[in-house]
Amino acid sequence: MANIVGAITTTHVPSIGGAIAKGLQQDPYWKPFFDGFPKARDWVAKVKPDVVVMVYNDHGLNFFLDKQPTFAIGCAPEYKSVDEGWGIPTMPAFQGDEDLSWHLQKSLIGDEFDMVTCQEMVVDHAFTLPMAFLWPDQKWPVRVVPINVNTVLFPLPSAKRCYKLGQAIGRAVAAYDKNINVLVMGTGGLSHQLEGKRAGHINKEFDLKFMDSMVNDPTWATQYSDVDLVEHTGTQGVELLNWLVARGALTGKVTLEHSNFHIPISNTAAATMVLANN
Amino acid sequence: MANIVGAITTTHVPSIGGAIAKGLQQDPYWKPFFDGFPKARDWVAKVKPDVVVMVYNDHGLNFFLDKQPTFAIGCAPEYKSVDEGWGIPTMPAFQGDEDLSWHLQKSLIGDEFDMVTCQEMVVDHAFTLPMAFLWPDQKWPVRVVPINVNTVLFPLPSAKRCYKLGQAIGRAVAAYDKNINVLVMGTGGLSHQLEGKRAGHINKEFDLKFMDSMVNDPTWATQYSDVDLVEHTGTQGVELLNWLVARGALTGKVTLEHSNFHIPISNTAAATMVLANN
Amino acid sequence: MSEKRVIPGTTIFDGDVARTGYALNKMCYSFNEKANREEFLKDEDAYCTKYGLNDQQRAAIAAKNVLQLLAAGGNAYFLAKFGGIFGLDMQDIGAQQTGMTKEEFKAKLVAAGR
Amino acid sequence: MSEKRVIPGTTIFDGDVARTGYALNKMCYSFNEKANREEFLKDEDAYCTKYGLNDQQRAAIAAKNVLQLLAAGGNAYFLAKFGGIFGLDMQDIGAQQTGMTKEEFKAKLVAAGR
Ligand SMILES: [Fe+3]
Ligand SMILES: [Fe+3]
Repeated sequence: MANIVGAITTTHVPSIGGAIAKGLQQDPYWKPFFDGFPKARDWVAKVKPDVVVMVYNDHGLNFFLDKQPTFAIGCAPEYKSVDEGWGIPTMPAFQGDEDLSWHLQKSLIGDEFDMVTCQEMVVDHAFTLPMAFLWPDQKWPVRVVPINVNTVLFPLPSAKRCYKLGQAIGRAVAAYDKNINVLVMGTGGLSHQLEGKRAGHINKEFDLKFMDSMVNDPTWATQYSDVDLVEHTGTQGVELLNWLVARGALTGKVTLEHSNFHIPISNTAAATMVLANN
Repeated sequence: MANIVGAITTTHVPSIGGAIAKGLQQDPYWKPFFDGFPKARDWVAKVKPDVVVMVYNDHGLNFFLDKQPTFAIGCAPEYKSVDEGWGIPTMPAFQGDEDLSWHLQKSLIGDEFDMVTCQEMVVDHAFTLPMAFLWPDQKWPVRVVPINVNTVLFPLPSAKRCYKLGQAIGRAVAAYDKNINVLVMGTGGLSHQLEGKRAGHINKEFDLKFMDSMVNDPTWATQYSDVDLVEHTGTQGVELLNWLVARGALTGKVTLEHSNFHIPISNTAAATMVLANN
Repeated sequence: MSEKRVIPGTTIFDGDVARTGYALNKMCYSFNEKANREEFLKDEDAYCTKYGLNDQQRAAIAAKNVLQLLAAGGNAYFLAKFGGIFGLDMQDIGAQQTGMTKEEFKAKLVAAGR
Repeated sequence: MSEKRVIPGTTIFDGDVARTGYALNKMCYSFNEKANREEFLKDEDAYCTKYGLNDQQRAAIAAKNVLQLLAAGGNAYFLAKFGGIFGLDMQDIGAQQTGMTKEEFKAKLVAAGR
């Protein structure tokens, strides 16, 4: 049976891609953020995932408002990193785990999650950067399954619904009949707001409370509506929904292996958490 | 408050489009099918719908397997009828009811239906033909809201899930604060199978039982899985899921105003029902 | 995973089939547009190459054989657009698949209504 | 319908906004492709016409003014692709919207971490 080794959740600010490309990891501005990853990499080396289930939000690359999904799952043989408008360097393509994708697709739709099934899909920084954090040489040693959550068009799937999607993913992986290790990732957030007169809104207190809840009280954030989350965490802070899906997928006893929190990277409260699932 | 006047459910076989274009409504082959509509038109003239909520399945025109939705809702100002590969004549465009579309989008996602929101959308015979049955002059006197149900890629949304989607649509329309009359339509089916060595499969007994259940026992079909429905009704017979959504949306006392059943039109058991909601 | 249910003479278009048939279905999807249908008719082989069809899919397209197209992962809703190029109606296609003449196939449908 | 909740300085990109902004967001979505960015730069006006932008949207694009673009129905995720054409980073955009200098805006972000 498949085994969920744990979850890694992390910020995915696009400018990090530029910093990686320019080799600025030791630059004083970037160092506090990149310092969060060596410990995460050590843990990943120890738990040896075969597959990453990547929960993220597309930023208008693969999806547009002509067909804006609430939840989508990739069921493709590979996922290409392509130009998303700003000339961030692209990365090598990611190999899909088609068997696990279709298993999840079947299980989630059977569980009354109305997934969009994507047999072809390109991925943006929200997918590629977290992969590059863990594997800086960009030689991906894992297969991937993308799970996409709408954070573009309101209403968003509620925090409660996202947590339940995570639980359904956890059940489905647990029922998968191959003996593989699965790492769940959730990307985006934490608090930030790019647009409007409130641009630059950051909420350290909320972020720290949320990070604590990820370990000790995982349904805490499900009390908030999508607009509540905007109020507290900013218009893009809502990307924490991806973290909630990832957390919901952890089926066992959850322990904090590592965390990092730093304000600001770009306009964002940048955070990383490594949660083991036993 | 908005009022659901009732539901009309009907077959949508593409060749009917050819028959309409050639004026074959009185031809002996087609007459038994087209004879089902005058009574439906009389009833529609009486109940005066302002909007049609059209529950149907796209046949690979607006959606492809790169992004195959389970459930999608149109939120566009208009919906064009375009070439879907066979040169069936196209029809005049349909005016969307954007206010009602966005009200439903908000309400359904809030109700944990993971809708795909479509701000741009073209419609195929499953949408256009039923409109032309009711309004043969193709001067549409109503606005429309398209609701799309996946019948292409398995697993399909279950019959149970489809019925629940219908109930959620019914609740949302009932809560809409404009004083309009809404007609729900469900298209497709009944039993037929286009492909494989079992092509031509028709199941009169099941169809008649299903039609009876639409009046008297609307959750009867929710006992069946998607593959059960294929076994009983054929690979395209599963389009009856659209009928179930439409039926689920009826909130009051349901009475049968009219029905018609005829085998075969093309490879299909062709049926029409008019259900009043009081 | 549990054994799949078998319905004789019937393909369930699930993930396993969709995986093998993607290129074929994508090509058929392109036939929604007249310009693409014409491009296909001008040079079937080049068009199949453009969409990356495998040998089994190319052979099935060349043979215009529906059972072969299904075996190669084709989905009925998309294949219908391929059939439309040649003006095949659903009784032509039904007859081809069941090994009947068109008249026999039509008679079978009429009989189902009795 | 019930009154909408207001969060000062913040737009919720819901149906009402998405409706007004569709053409603008569709144009910005096209900027994922380099060829489209170049076509836009060669003739901004013709490109706006191609995507059917209304006068308010054209004016906001011409002014490269983010608050105006938001008022015209733009969504931040798509507008970011427009901003990228001109090499604006998120602190440039934040400063423009809040009426601060870029240095002041950055200082505000740093202060939020204390
Ligand atoms: Fe983001
Ligand atoms: Fe159909």
